[in-house]
Amino acid sequence: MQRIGVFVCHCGTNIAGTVDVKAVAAALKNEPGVVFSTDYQYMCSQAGQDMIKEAIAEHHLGGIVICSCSPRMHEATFRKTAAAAGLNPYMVEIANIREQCSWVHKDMAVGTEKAIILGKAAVAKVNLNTPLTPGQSPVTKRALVIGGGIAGIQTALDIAEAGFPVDIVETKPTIGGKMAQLDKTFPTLDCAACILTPKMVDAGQHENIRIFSYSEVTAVKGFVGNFDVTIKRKARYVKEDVCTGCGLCTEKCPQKKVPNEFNLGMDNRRAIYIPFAQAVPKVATIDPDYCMMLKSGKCGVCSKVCTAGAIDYKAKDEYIEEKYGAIVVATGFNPISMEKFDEYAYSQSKDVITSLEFERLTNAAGPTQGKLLRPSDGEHPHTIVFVQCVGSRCEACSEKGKEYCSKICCMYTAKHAMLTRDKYPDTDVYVFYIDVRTPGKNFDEFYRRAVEEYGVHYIKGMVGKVSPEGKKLHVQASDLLAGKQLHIDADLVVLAAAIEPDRSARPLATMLTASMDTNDFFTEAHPKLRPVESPTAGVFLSGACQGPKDIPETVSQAGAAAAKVIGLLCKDHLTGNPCVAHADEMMCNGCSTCERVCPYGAITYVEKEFRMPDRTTKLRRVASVNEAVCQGCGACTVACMSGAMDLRGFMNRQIQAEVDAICK
Amino acid sequence: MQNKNERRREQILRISGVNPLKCMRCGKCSATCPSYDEMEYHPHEFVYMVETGDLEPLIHSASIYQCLSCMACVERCPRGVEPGKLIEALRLTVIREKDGNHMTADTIPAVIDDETPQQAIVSALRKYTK
Amino acid sequence: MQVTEYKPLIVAFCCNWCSYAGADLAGNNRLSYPADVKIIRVPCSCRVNPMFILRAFQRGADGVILCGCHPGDCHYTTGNYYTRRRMALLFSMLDYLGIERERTRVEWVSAAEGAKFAATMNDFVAQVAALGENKRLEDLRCKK
Amino acid sequence: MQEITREALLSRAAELFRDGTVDRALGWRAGEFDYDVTPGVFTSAEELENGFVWNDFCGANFSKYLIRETGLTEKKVLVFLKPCDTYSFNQLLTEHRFARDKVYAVGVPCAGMADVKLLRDRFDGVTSVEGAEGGVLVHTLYDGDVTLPQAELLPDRCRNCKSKKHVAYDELLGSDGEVLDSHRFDEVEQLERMTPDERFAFWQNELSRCIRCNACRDVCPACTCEKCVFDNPASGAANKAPSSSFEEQMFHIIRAFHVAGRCTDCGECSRVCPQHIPLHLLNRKFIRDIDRFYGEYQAGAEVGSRAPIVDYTEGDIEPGEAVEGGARHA
Repeated sequence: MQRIGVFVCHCGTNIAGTVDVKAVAAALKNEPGVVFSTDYQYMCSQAGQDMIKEAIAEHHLGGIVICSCSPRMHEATFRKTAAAAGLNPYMVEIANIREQCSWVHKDMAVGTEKAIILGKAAVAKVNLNTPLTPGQSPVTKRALVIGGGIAGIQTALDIAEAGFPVDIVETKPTIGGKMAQLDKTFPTLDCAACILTPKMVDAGQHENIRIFSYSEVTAVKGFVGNFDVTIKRKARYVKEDVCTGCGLCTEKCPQKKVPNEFNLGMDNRRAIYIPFAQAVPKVATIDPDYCMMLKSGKCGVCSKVCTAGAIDYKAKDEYIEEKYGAIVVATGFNPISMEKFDEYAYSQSKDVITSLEFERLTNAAGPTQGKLLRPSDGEHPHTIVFVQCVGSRCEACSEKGKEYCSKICCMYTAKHAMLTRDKYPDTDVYVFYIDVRTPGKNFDEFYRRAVEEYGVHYIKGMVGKVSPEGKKLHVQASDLLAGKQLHIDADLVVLAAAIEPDRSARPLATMLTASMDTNDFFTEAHPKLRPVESPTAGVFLSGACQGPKDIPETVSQAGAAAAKVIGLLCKDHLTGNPCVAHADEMMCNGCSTCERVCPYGAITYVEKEFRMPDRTTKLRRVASVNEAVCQGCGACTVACMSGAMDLRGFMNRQIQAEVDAICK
Repeated sequence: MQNKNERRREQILRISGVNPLKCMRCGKCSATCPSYDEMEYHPHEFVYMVETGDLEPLIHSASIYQCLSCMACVERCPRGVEPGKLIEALRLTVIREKDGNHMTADTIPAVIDDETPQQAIVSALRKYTK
Repeated sequence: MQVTEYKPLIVAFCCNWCSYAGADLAGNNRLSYPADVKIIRVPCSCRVNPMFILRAFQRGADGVILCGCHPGDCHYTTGNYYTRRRMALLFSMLDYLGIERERTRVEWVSAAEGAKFAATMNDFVAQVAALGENKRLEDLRCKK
Repeated sequence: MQEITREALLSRAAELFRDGTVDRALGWRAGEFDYDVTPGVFTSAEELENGFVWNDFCGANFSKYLIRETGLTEKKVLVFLKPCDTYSFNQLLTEHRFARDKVYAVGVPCAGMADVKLLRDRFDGVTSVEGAEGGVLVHTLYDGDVTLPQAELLPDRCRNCKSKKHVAYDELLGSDGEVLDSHRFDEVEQLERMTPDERFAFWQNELSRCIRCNACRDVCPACTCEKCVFDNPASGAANKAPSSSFEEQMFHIIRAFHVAGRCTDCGECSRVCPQHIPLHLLNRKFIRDIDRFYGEYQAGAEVGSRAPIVDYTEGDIEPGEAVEGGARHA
């Protein structure tokens, strides 16, 4: 039993107007444990707080109950007051007799009676309170950014600029991501490379940034402030610190028939390659699937021509382990496969391409040096049909596509159509749309320009079928506004393929215990108020891994994620919330039920030896809560059958004591 | 009258199992339809008109017989609305109400010529044998 | 014999982040509801153990209502989804045992829904009052 | 009559003891009478030879005993599992209650196990029982010798057997069956169709007989807590003896809730209840609701499955909609 002090606040007339505060103080005086009870005009005032402090000292109080406004108003205030008087701040309970009593009841007798009951419940609870100390954990002042696209680069640069070391892990041989493959960017039409490559160079040269390209994260342990991450550095067979990026090897390599993934397989590269001219790091990589030296031991040309001596055929995958305080996920997106869309003949005709392939076809560094030529015969196309929403906005259970809107297609299609008409006025360009969605600064103006200034034919309707006929592609489509079925003989068909999260996201989410939605997009901690944080503390989200996004939105989210990371890394220690779950090991069955409902992955299991009552020892599997990760929701406490799991500050017995006090 | 129409609409939805509210009005059904030019009302219009309860024009239109029930619209619809099944349900409703079919199985061979697509022959036999 | 108006006893479990704040908002806007409702603050609706609900009935509560964030808006992301399943099953079981299901309710009340909180409480109190005293689950020894 | 003979089980067990795979076996042992067969631990082939029983009264489910026995030996524990026992076996593995590699599980086909209660209700002074062609031969003091078809002695859980298929074993003796379409929810639905007052009266009548002997809890393969909440003073629900009608209800509601999504519907609770309370009807209500609300789920059908009560979807039904036996969602 505690020595409890009760303090009833008048809050001017806010409480005293409908609650007889003196009667409340008098009634609570008789409750078990209460040794002191008083009332005062304004408890939260300096004088009121001083009174509380004096009472704590004078009456050796072990717990206090404040009958006042909502704990959401002043719980923190009174906890500080208690701490100043040497009382553990978690020995304070608030009875809400203002918002939930005096303000909602009119009758003095009724209000007073209810206030007394609420006070009794708080006294009953505080009797079972125990002093709680928040846990402290140190913060490793280094951040990890997973993914080196524009999202990852921007986040890394912002964190590095704030003075914290950052590592970028990128699976490809270079950073740059999808944006490096784009030609122009909407709505301003500046060239993607012109605005991206300076940032890539900045990232490559920044003293606080390390880039692990051609690498992947293979294991993550630990928790916010203290992650232990294993990074696999895939063997690139070229010494990164020796290679000068001169590119001689990539010209001399005799293996010329390797599909060039940077150009989406529309041309070929060598077995030793630098993905594109502005790659960072600008280092060659040997593709082990095609290199004859690695496959059969016969060749070695690159080694002979390399004056720097950077080639190392004996290189092995390396694993490095590093500690991080925060992790930013920026794994990005990919267009979905078009294989299942038979009606668009993507697999049948080379002249049916995706929008990303179209980007490469119009890019000066692309397979056609920027000339728009048909992939099948290299001729100039005169009639081009763009199809929107291919695989986006499909039925939920559809196997072909995705339920969501991919968000970026309307704008890039407008861009493609406009640029085509601008460069090749002799072309007819048709865009088939379901809706044109252009919310964004200068977005709708941009789309209207495509129609009004560039004469792109926007047709409300969908393409039903594309059939290759000779050199042409027969497009059968509907024009819903004209009520006609259209038949167009096109030279080129461009599909605005839906986008989906990168395939690496799902296993990564498992490693991070970060939650995902059914589409494999990472879930944010709160859809409106915490959009760049994962519910898993210390994991942040940047770019399209959280949902479809265009470049401006990605960059702003990247900056926001960086700000959150900086805020975290600025702290030397993290002070936890002491109201966290705790497992009584003697009662835990190790059944893993609590682990399944924990949204934060805070629960793990350990095998422990226990001395049993019969003096034998027994190895048992028991739950262990990571107090730095637990946020204190209590889902586990109800999932636990044996009652081994309890929540500090809201223990089973405390809540039951409140129930009893109210129902008495 | 209102009630009759509403009952009929419910019957059509029940027979077909189609929920027209799933339609996002993309028009891919009509883009796909091989009988588009013959039909007065087109697959997407069927969906919309059943949604709004505008059934009379559909029932009196020859379009319900011109649908080949090739089900290309069902296959291609990104929202799984299945317009073809809706048209079929409309036709069945009409048959039930009028207690008679557009034509009988016996009369089919007479109307077949070299131009008739095979799909139409098969589907006609299937439809008019009921 | 003195006839007093029957006053039901209602225990309301409110999650800290949405419903408790919603109740506070009802107070701020002076939206009244019967004093029969007594609120217990829990961090999340998923903290509410079926045992607490049964305990309340045992001790003579006439109705128990659980309030949490709207599904999808849980402060802890998923807490109320578990609440929803647990309570659907528990209430169905209580119904199966012949306990009036009008005595239990789950309501989603956001921090902005002060009016909904007050209206819900008014409605629930009236509903429970119409049933009369809870006799089926009460433990007579707990009676004063 | 059971498909496999006692001799077949014994000879296999003897082999396993001989080759050192196992050093103990969980098996059925004779009780006072032929029909009160009890679970036993045997530590040698000889012990088995002398004490092991296999007949139509071997209802006991051994899965739960594996938790203790696997901790007592370095070798494996031999266990005989009937099809319905294998579900409990898997459920315990899902909950990491024992190590799979410490068990040698022998699947045994089951033709249904007789209900002692039905036997006792039917005859006075049963002296012995033996398997006979086409059923069971009962010797009694007052009613003479009677041969009964086995079907007449089957308890509800066997009449409504949910599965003859073994979902886990190291070795199967005899043949495996199929998951069955049983009528096990008929009684639940019958109760659901009653008025609340009738249901209350029904359960009041049943549960008021409870003497809190804890037999249901002790036999239940899902009730394996190191310490039960009802025995733990810190839980606030500690309560060892019934002192009011409420506490019986509280105990049974909470027990059913704790095993919800984990109960494999093995029916042991009702088998052992000395007061003949149909406790399986509580568990089946939860199983039925889970199936109706969240899709079919059979606890223990596979190891590692996630029970619906610790899962969710965004579109789950609201507690307020789960009315009248989920009629709106039936």
